[in-house]
Amino acid sequence: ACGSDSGAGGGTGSASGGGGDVQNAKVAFLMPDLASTRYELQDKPLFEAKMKQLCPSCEVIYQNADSDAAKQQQQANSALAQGVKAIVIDPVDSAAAATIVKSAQAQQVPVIAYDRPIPATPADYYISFDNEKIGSMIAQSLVDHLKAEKAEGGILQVNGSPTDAAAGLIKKGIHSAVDPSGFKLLAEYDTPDWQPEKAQTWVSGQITQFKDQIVGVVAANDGTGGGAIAAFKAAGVKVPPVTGNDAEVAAAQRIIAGDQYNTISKPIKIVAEASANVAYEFMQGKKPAGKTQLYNTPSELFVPTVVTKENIKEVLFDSGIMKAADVCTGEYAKGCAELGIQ
Amino acid sequence: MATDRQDERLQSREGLRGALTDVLDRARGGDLGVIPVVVGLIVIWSVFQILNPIFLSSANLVNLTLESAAVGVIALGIVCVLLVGQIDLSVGSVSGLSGAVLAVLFVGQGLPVWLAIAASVLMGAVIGWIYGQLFNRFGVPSFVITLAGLLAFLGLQLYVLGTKGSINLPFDSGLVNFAQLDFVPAWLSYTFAVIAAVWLFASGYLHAQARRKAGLSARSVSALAVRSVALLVVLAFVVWYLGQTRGVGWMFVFFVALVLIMHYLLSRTKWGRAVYAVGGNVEAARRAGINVRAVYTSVFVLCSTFAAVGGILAAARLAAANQSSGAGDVNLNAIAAAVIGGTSLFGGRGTAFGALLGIIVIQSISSGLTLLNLDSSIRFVVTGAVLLLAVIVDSVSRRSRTSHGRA
Amino acid sequence: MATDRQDERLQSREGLRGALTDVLDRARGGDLGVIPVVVGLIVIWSVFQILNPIFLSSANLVNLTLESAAVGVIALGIVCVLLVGQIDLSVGSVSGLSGAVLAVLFVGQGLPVWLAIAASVLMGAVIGWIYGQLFNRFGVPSFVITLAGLLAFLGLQLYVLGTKGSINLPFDSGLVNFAQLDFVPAWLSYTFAVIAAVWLFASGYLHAQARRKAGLSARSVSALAVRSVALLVVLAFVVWYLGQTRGVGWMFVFFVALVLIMHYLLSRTKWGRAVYAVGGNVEAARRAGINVRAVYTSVFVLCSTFAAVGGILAAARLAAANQSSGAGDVNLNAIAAAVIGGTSLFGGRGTAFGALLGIIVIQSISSGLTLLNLDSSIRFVVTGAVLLLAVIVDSVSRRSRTSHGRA
Amino acid sequence: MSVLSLRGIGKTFGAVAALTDIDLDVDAGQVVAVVGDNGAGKSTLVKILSGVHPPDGGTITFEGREVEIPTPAAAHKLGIATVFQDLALCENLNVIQNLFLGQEIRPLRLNDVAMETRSWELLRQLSAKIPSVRVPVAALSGGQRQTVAIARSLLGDPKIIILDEPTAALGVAQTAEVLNLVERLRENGLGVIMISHNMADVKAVADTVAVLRLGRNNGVFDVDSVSTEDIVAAITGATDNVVSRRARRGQS
Amino acid sequence: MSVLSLRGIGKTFGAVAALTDIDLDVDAGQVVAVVGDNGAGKSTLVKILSGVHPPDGGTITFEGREVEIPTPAAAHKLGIATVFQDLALCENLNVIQNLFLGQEIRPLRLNDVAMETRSWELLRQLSAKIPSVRVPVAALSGGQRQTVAIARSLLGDPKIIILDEPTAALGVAQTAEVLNLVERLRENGLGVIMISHNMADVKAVADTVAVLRLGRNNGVFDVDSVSTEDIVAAITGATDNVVSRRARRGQS
Ligand SMILES: Nc1ncnc2c1ncn2[C@@H]1O[C@H](COP(=O)(O)OP(=O)(O)OP(=O)(O)O)[C@@H](O)[C@H]1O
Ligand SMILES: Nc1ncnc2c1ncn2[C@@H]1O[C@H](COP(=O)(O)OP(=O)(O)OP(=O)(O)O)[C@@H](O)[C@H]1O
Ligand SMILES: [Mg+2]
Ligand SMILES: [Mg+2]
Repeated sequence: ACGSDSGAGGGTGSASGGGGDVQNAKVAFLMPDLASTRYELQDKPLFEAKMKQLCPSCEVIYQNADSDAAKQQQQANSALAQGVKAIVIDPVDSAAAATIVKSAQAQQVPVIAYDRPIPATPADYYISFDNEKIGSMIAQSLVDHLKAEKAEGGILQVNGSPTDAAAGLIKKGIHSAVDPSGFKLLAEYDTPDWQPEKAQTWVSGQITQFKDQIVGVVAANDGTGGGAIAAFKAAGVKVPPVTGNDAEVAAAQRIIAGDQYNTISKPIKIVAEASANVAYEFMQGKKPAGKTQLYNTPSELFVPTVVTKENIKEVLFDSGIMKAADVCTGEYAKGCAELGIQ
Repeated sequence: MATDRQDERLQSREGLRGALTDVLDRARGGDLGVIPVVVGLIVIWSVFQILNPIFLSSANLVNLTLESAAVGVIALGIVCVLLVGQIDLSVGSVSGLSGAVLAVLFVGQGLPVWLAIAASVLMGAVIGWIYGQLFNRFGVPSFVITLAGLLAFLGLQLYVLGTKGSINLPFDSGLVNFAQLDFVPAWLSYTFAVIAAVWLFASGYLHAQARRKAGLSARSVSALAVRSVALLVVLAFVVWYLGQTRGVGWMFVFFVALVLIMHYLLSRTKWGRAVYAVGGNVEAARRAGINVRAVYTSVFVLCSTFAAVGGILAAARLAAANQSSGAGDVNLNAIAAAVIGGTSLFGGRGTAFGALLGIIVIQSISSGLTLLNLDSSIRFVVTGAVLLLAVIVDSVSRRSRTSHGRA
Repeated sequence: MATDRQDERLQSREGLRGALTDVLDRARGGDLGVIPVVVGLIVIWSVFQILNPIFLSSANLVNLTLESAAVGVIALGIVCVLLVGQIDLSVGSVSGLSGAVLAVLFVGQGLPVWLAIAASVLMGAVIGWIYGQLFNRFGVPSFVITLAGLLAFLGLQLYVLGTKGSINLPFDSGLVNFAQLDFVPAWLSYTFAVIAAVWLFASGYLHAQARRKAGLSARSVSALAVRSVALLVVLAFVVWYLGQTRGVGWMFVFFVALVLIMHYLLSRTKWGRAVYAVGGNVEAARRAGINVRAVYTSVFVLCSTFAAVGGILAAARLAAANQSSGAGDVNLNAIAAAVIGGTSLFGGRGTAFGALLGIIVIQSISSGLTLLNLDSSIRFVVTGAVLLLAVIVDSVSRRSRTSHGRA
Repeated sequence: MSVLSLRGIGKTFGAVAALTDIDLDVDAGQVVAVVGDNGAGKSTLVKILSGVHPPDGGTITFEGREVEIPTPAAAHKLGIATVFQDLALCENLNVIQNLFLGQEIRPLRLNDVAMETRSWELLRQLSAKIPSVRVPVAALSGGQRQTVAIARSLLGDPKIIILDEPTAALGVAQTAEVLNLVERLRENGLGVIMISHNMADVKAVADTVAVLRLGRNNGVFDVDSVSTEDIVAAITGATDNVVSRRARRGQS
Repeated sequence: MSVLSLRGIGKTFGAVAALTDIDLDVDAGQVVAVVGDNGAGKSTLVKILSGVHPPDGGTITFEGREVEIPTPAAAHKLGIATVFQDLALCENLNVIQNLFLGQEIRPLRLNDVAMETRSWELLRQLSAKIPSVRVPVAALSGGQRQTVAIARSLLGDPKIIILDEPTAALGVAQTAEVLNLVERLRENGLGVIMISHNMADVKAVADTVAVLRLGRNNGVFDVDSVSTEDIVAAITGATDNVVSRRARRGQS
């Protein structure tokens, strides 16, 4: 374990305390959790790449708060102690992040709210697609599909972690689509820690309870969706349409195999690069104006795309977000071939 | 009179009736073994059945058995470490890591499944061995070692899953089938039940014979027969009832087999004795010439190995390995199962069967609440309350044990 | 010769040199008190400082002190329960609930802040009292009681926060200021340092006088003077260095004050003796006429109360109470801080200062790694490794203690 | 009139009847030796008197009133001080802390100096060979621990002192001191119950000898009018026993 | 030639020098009594011989070879069996499990019947009054436990048996049996080191008496040519001591 120590040190490139000009400036990129893989796998590298391109000598300080608002506060403070010129933050808790904005602004460091807004204390900029919208989009897509199929019965709803603010937003969004849909909401569940195993256990129980009444499952992310699918498989019954969110590779595979109905692909590349641009402008001392105004903050919003079997090829593969080589392995090769994904 | 029955202060206990008095007497003295846990379980089951009649349906109980297996196996390892008075906080991470390694080797690298399993299990064993070395060499409290392990192996799990984050195991692979769809055929289940009962009788009978020959008191044949028939009836009923829907899952059989093996190892081998001795009084064990370090190492190795096996089962059941596998309450559930099953956190007291009973209590609570569709806030509260209730039954008996001088 | 120095097997130890030999001798015997933890801390600090020169900057250390306070207070409570050989797994939930209650009463209901604080703290005390009753009445293991509490109070926290999920505390309230912006003026800090040093000398001197009068051996005046001057220098340096940026936060002073009070209670009162006795041998304590149940209850009450206070501090520092307050690793960090600070999980050994040192170790690791911009996977691994390293230093000394017959 | 008298005390552990129908009387200023074979139930009797175990049946009369002794604290309050066979010391506490456990001087600001002074006094009086009173009891030898336990029972102001094999681990000098101490206690009008396997000690200090055998009373003797052989016979239940055989062999 | 001989053994605990420069010799078929005041270092010596503590200095010669005894397992292997003063039993295990701890019959499928039979044999031989061997040791009386510890040392095939106050908690009959046992062991050619505070027992079975005082050798006596008074004087370091004063008072 000690070996990794030196490797870790190398990554930092221990720069001197406060770089004065934009040349050697630092920028903090603070992400909220590990429950979704996107922050580490997409947002961070994309933001870093764009930043490198804009300002080769600048340093990005990346931190992940692992769903802990207090830890995020600590990370922000430590970034400030390191003399960052701007903070890009995806808050764990939109309300609690107000403190971070306050103390950053008190030290003349601009804060860019990323992905989730900070309503209580206006940040300097807000770039996002919003989670509530995501929830309503995946649910609506499922409902539309069920209506088209003339399905009769009810829907299960698998929410995210009860202690996660983002999950709360998704949940709200899902309700906004499911409640007026005409399909009965059989039961819903807040999955502790977003754990797929928990979702599987719960769905298994509902299968014994409602048997074939279940015509669809709205799951708040791909992991819990996968758990729901495994529950149906394990019960030896037909898998109804199940939603997801995050467009993980595993979810893409399930969609290709026909196990999962949809997921949602967020234009993370666009968002990450946009935020890098904005951050760079702030670091240069400019004050970029937003496309719109939300929560008293200059804002820019982007729209995600729901991915189903119909459009998976163009959304995920033709656009280059995923490579066929990663997804079309083993048993999924056949499905890929059918959809024309190479 | 039998050699061990000569003290005149002993009340005499002969035959079937003697065996019964004995049990009653032990109960009065608070030495009830697993009975209180079973009573607690019955209470929970009745309550949930009243609240939702699906709870005790065959289908739900089949789910219950399958869902118990993974964490149950982990709890079995926890029982071992608790028996020597140590703890392992990292079983969750190790199980998650093991699932991840399995998925990467099997799906990612395309290795044969048995090789991937072997590698995961071996990794678990190596982790345990490292714990043992750190513990023996430096005397770092196992709480801290395994807390460090919890963090380190969680990190490793994320690292191994790498860019994918989540890896599907193919639904048609044998491993996933084993965890999801493979059930023991009815005839074989009944055969198992009969074998178990016959074996219980035969071994009991031979043992009693040997004791009589040596001039010691022994269980009467009738008592033995009653016991075996009771077992047969219970097992046959379970098999029949579960057979109403899908039957007994192989994964559950695997778990029960592990419990039986561990029970044998703990109660019938020199190693098992050493484990209890170290947990009871490590200095006395050392002075008796027991290689205390080897015992600690073996126990840590077992625990991590079981954690790895549990991780494989969990991944197989989910048909996926992902970043949050093994996170959350796997640790607490595994430790709680062991404790509820009567294993002492201070070492020296507990059984392998405790893990089985404990995990069934925990899964019953979780499954019962699943069927009730409560708000998550209420669900947490109720889970806590039910857990407490289940254990109070057990503890009231222990209170009487203390008042009878068996602290 | 002094009454307590007459045995001819004792080497003689007089004056300053005697005190020094004594320390060296205790070190050889493995009885080092907190020294190894301090050494571990120095190692960690040096490494992080080399890796990132900002680590030991005044600004970062100020952050460190403020971030230590909330979990540190919780760890202080944990030390108490560990001392009697029990555990409290629910401190995280209780702290989260307390923060939520505070926020709802203060912001939601508009009560005065002191009333909201009082209500939260009282709620903590009541929770502890309930734990104590359950433990004493039914003898349920505290692990299970507090596991049930963990779940139940997490549920209650979610319930209290209701649909909002997160409540901001106003930034201009005294409470938030106290946690974020209130620093002790420089002159007052120095005054504190001087008072501490003088008090250390005076109390030591009076004690030595009393001992001499009673014919017992006592520390020489020079040894006492050296000790106080050392303390003065250290404190003054700390104050000066932190004063380079924002200074010493009142919240940290509050935490240190609690540590000092607990140290007094544990080491200088009858109640403290009873706590150690119960942890060392509960049956012996009972036979000595100690009201063991009252001790357990008091300790659970203290622990939950401290958890509630810690929750209030955490909410104040974050200026918000939300669903995930107290979740995550608050429990583990608090327990780990106590254990790293030398508190035994088996009871009877540990000090209040251990909580202070332990939490500083943990926060240093966390803060140091925050400065190192690592992938989360690597960060977890490194956290585990550093934690282990820090404790190995301590444990190596304990190993020598065992080999010297003081297990 | 007796300070303490027991009638019909019984105690069962699981299948073992440890005590059946025990009677015993102790007067003020009287030393009662309780003797018996291993496992005869002597310590169980002591534990009942000191509130450690509740009896299954029977009555305890203390100073004329019938009392219950549900907890050790209740026994302390009545004025019954006990030295247990297993000593019941806290190994993690040092000698002073153990001595004053539960009866510290100045509860809210412990008076260490006074306690240390008093500790040395007590230990000196028992000729204890303890190099330092500031070491944890875990670091003491068996005899040193026993001395600590005995010293502890002398603190406070007991009316009855129960000594369960107080000299088992003591050296010759310490044993002699304890016997002296027992005599002093008797002179001060305390009731003493002393359990011992050493007939010489019993004959030296006891006034009456109560014999327990397999959990039952097996006779109460006046010490001056009974020979060691008779006591041994009552203990073992036979006049021809291993002790007498050894004695005969030793003589021949 | 002596089976076991120690030269210059020393051991320090913190500031206390528990043993300084100890010499001791034990022959086959010889019973060496080690006596001394409380805290004289007897048990420390025993622990060094049985591998519990490493000595700080000095040499141990066993059967002519200089040996190190770093662990109790090493002592067992050499053939040194020990009954510790604190007994070192596992309270959670029952009597049989304790007796056979570390030397179980049939390691992979324990032979309970054989072990139970042998346990009853051993206990009977020591006249133990134990109602059942299937109860945890925690439920035994002090003397019953000591009997278990003694019985344990007789398992296996030791060359030297070390008994640290083996009769402290035993009843009169059990004490006599243990003394008989020691004599049988001597006849079988084993070396026996017996620690005791009971001069009568020492005089009865020992061949030589080694006195320790405050951690140092204070004379080795042949048991036939030394009086009890002389031994006591060597132990306490004075001819006029509390023991002799009590004895005089008893006579007068
Ligand atoms: N807590 C207990 N649980 C079960 N049995 C017990 C318990 N305490 C004592 N016994 C049993 O009661 C009987 C009497 O024990 P007790 O300790 O009173 O004997 P004793 O007369 O003090 O013997 P000794 O001389 O060996 O100290 C023994 O057979 C013992 O096994
Ligand atoms: N583990 C230890 N740590 C510190 N000091 C110890 C330790 N063990 C023994 N001592 C000290 O060493 C000295 C000798 O102790 P030891 O147990 O050898 O005495 P002993 O001769 O067996 O006495 P007794 O007759 O009371 O059993 C005592 O003063 C004791 O305090
Ligand atoms: Mg006794
Ligand atoms: Mg000794």
